[in-house]
Amino acid sequence: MKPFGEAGHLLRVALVYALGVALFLIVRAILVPHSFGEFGYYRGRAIAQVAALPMHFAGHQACRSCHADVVALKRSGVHAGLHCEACHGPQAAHVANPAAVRPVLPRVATLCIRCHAYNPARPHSFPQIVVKQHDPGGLACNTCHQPHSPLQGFGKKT
Amino acid sequence: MKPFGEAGHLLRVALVYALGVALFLIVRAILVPHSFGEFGYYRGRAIAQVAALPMHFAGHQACRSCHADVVALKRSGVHAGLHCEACHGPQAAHVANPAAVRPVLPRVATLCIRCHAYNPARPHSFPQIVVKQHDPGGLACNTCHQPHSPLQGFGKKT
Amino acid sequence: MNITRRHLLLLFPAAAMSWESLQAGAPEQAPNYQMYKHWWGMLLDISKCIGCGNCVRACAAENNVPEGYFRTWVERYRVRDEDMPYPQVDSPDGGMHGFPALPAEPGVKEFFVPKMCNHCADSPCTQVCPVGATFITPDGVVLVDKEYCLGCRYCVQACPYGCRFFNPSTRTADKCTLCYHRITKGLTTACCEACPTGARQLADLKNPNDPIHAFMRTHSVQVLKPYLATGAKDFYYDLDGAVR
Amino acid sequence: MNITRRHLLLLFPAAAMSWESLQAGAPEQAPNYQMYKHWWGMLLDISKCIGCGNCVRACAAENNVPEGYFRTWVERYRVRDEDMPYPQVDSPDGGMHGFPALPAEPGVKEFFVPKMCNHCADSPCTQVCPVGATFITPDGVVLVDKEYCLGCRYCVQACPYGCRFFNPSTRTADKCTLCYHRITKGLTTACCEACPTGARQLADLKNPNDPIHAFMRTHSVQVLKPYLATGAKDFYYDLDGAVR
Repeated sequence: MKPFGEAGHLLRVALVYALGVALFLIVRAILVPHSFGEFGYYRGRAIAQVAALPMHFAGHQACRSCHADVVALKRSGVHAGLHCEACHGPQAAHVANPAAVRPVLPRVATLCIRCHAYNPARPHSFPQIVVKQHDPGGLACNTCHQPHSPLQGFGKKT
Repeated sequence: MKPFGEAGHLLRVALVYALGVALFLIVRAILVPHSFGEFGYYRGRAIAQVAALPMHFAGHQACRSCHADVVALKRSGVHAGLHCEACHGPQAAHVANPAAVRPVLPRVATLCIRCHAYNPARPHSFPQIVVKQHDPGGLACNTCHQPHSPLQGFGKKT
Repeated sequence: MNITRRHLLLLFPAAAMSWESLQAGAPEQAPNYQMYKHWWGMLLDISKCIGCGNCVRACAAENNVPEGYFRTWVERYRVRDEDMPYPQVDSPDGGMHGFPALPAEPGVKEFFVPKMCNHCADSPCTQVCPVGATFITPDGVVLVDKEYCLGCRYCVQACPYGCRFFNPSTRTADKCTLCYHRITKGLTTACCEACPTGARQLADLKNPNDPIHAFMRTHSVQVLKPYLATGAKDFYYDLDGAVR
Repeated sequence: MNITRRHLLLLFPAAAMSWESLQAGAPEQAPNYQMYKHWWGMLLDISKCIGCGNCVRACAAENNVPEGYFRTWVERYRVRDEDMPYPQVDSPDGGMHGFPALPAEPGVKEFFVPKMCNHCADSPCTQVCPVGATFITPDGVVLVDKEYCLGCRYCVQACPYGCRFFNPSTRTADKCTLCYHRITKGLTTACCEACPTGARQLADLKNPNDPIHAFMRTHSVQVLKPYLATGAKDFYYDLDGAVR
C-alpha cells in the first residue's frame, strides 16, 4: 500500500524543495557573520573591532600623575586650556612605558609660530606676532617665554 | 505692358503680407506701453510710479527743525538710537502741515511695555521688566521715567 | 499715437522697435537719484530683534497693506536644544501686536526672526511672471507693476520665502517695495525707521561707505535658503540653523 | 559552526534566523560603556579656529590616515564683502601644515572652517552601502566595517560633505570614526585633544550635563547643508553664509 496513494510524486517534489531550503540555510549560515543584524543591517561585532583600535594620544588626564608640577604651572597661565599633547604630540607609548619611550622635545622654532604667527584669517583677538618685528634677533621663543606659562614675568596674568 | 510681366500675382501676395505686417505693428504699438523694455522685460515707467507713492513716515531728519530740545534730550539718554516715529507713529502729514495736523500722544500704558515687558524670546541683555513686580502700584511709566531719556535721574547714563 | 498706415509701411519691424524705445524717455525719478549708483539690500540682526512688531505696523501704515496681509512680519522660533530641524514657529498677526510671552520650557531657546522680501538678484518670482509685471530695478529692488499685473499668482507660488501675496483690494500681486518711494529720496524704509533697536538696517551694497561692508567683513552673516541661489540680499546676523 | 543537515531539515527559515541572533552575543566593549546612553556629536566654534592644523596632524597620527588623505581637514575661506556665493577656499595639505598668510586684500574676510564627518543621524553614505558595511552605531557614530566593505565607493560618492575616501592601503572606504576607540573609554577625540583653542568640542547629546546643551541654548548654531536633512551632528557656531 502506498502511504500517499497516488500523491507519491508530490512527496518527491516536497523533498527536493526541502533539500533546496536546507542548502540555502547552510550557505547562509556559513556566509552571514554571526553578529549581523544584532543592532541593525550590519555586523554588530564591527563596533567592538573599531572600539578596540590602539590609541596614540594618551589624553590629558594621563599626564598629571608624573608631571604634576608642569601641569600646575600650565594651569596658572594663559596656556591653561591647552592639553599637553597639543604641543608634545601623541604620548600613549610614553605613558605605557615611561622609562623606555622618551618624548622628543618639540622644536620651539616651529612650534610656537604655528599658532602665533600673524595670519589675517585668524580671529583678531587671538595673540599673534609678526615674527620679524617681534624678534628681530632671531632668538628662540623660550629665551624670553616659559612655554608652559608664556606671559610669566611679563607683568600680566602669568 | 504689365510691369511685372507674369508675376502680378506675386505682387498681390506681397501686398497682402505687407498689410499683415502693418496691422501687427499698429496693434503692437497700441498695446505695448512706450517704456516697455527700457530697462528690461518690463514697463520702465512702473519704477517711477512706485517711486512716486505717498509717504506716511516723515523720517527722523524731519523732527529736529521744530523739536530740537526733545531731540537733544533723547540723544543724551539710552533712547538715543530710537527714531521719533518709532514711538510717535507716522508723522508725514504733521510735518507737511504742523498747525493743522496735531499728533496724538502715544498711550504710555501700552507703548513702553511693547518693548520692555519681559519675554524669554528677547535678547537677555535687552532691558526688560516684569510689569507686576516692577510697578505693583499700577503707575504710568512716565510717573518715574522721562520717556525721551528714561534713565534720567536714576544715577545712570541719563 | 499718430502712426499712419503710410508710416508703418515704410518701416521694417526692427526699425519700428528701436524707434519705440527712443520714444520711451526716462522715468520720473526723484531729483539727483541715479539708479545705477545703488544696489539695495537689508541687514537683519537677530541678536537685536525684540519682537515688538514696530516694523510690521510701520510697514502696514506706510504702504496701506490690507489687514491680515504682510509685506514684512516677525516670527518667533522655539527650538528645543539641538533639535534644529523641528522648531516651533509662531507669528500671531505677523507679530504686529507683539508676542505674548509663552510659558518657559527647560532646554528651549527662543528668538525672533524678522522676515521680508529678499530682493533677490536672481528672483524666482520675476522669472515666472508671464507678462513682465514684476521685475528687478537697476538698483536691485524687486517691484510689481500694478497696472500690468494680471493677478495670475504665479509669483506668489514661486517665491521660496513666502514674501508675496495676492492683494484682494487691488487684485494684483503685492509685496515689499523696500519702500522704494522712500529710499529713492534718501530716506530709509518705514520698517527701519520704526525699529527701536537697529535690528534692521537698510544697506546700499554699491556704496563703499555703507556700514554694511564693515559689518560683513567682521561678522559671520547668512542669507536664507542659500542653496536656491536666488541671490537673496537680506543678510542675517546671528541666524540659527533652525530658521528656514 | 556545527550545523548538520539533520538539524537544518528540522528548522524553518524563520526559526533559523532567530536562533542565529541568539548565537551572536554582545560585542566586546570597554567596561562600563553603555552604547544606548550616548549620542555623539561635535561642536565646532569657527570664532576660535586659528588654522594651526593640530587637529589634522593629530587625526593622522591617531588613526594612521595615509598621506594625502584626510579624515578631518581645515579650510580657509576668503569672502569678498557680500559676495557669499563665490568664496575662495583653499586647504593646502588639508591644513596639516598650517596656512601661509596670503597678501591682504581690502574688503576680503578670511576665516578657517574645520571639517570632518557629520556623523549624520540619517546619513546618505549608510543608506547607499549595498552590503551593510557602513552603519550608524546605537550611540550615533557612523563607522565602516573594514572586513565587510567591498570597496565599491558608493558611499564616497554619496557623502554630501566629502568626508569619505577610498583608503588605498586597506582598499576599503575610510572615514572619521569620531575616535570611537577613545570616546568609548571616556577620552575625547584626538582632534579635540590636540586643538589648542577649544574650537572643537566632543559633545554627548544624550548627556544632559554636557556643556553643549547650555551652549546651544544661548548661541545660534548651524549645521552644514541643513536642506539635505541628513541629521548632521557637527554643530557650527559663527558659521558664515559662504561655507558650504
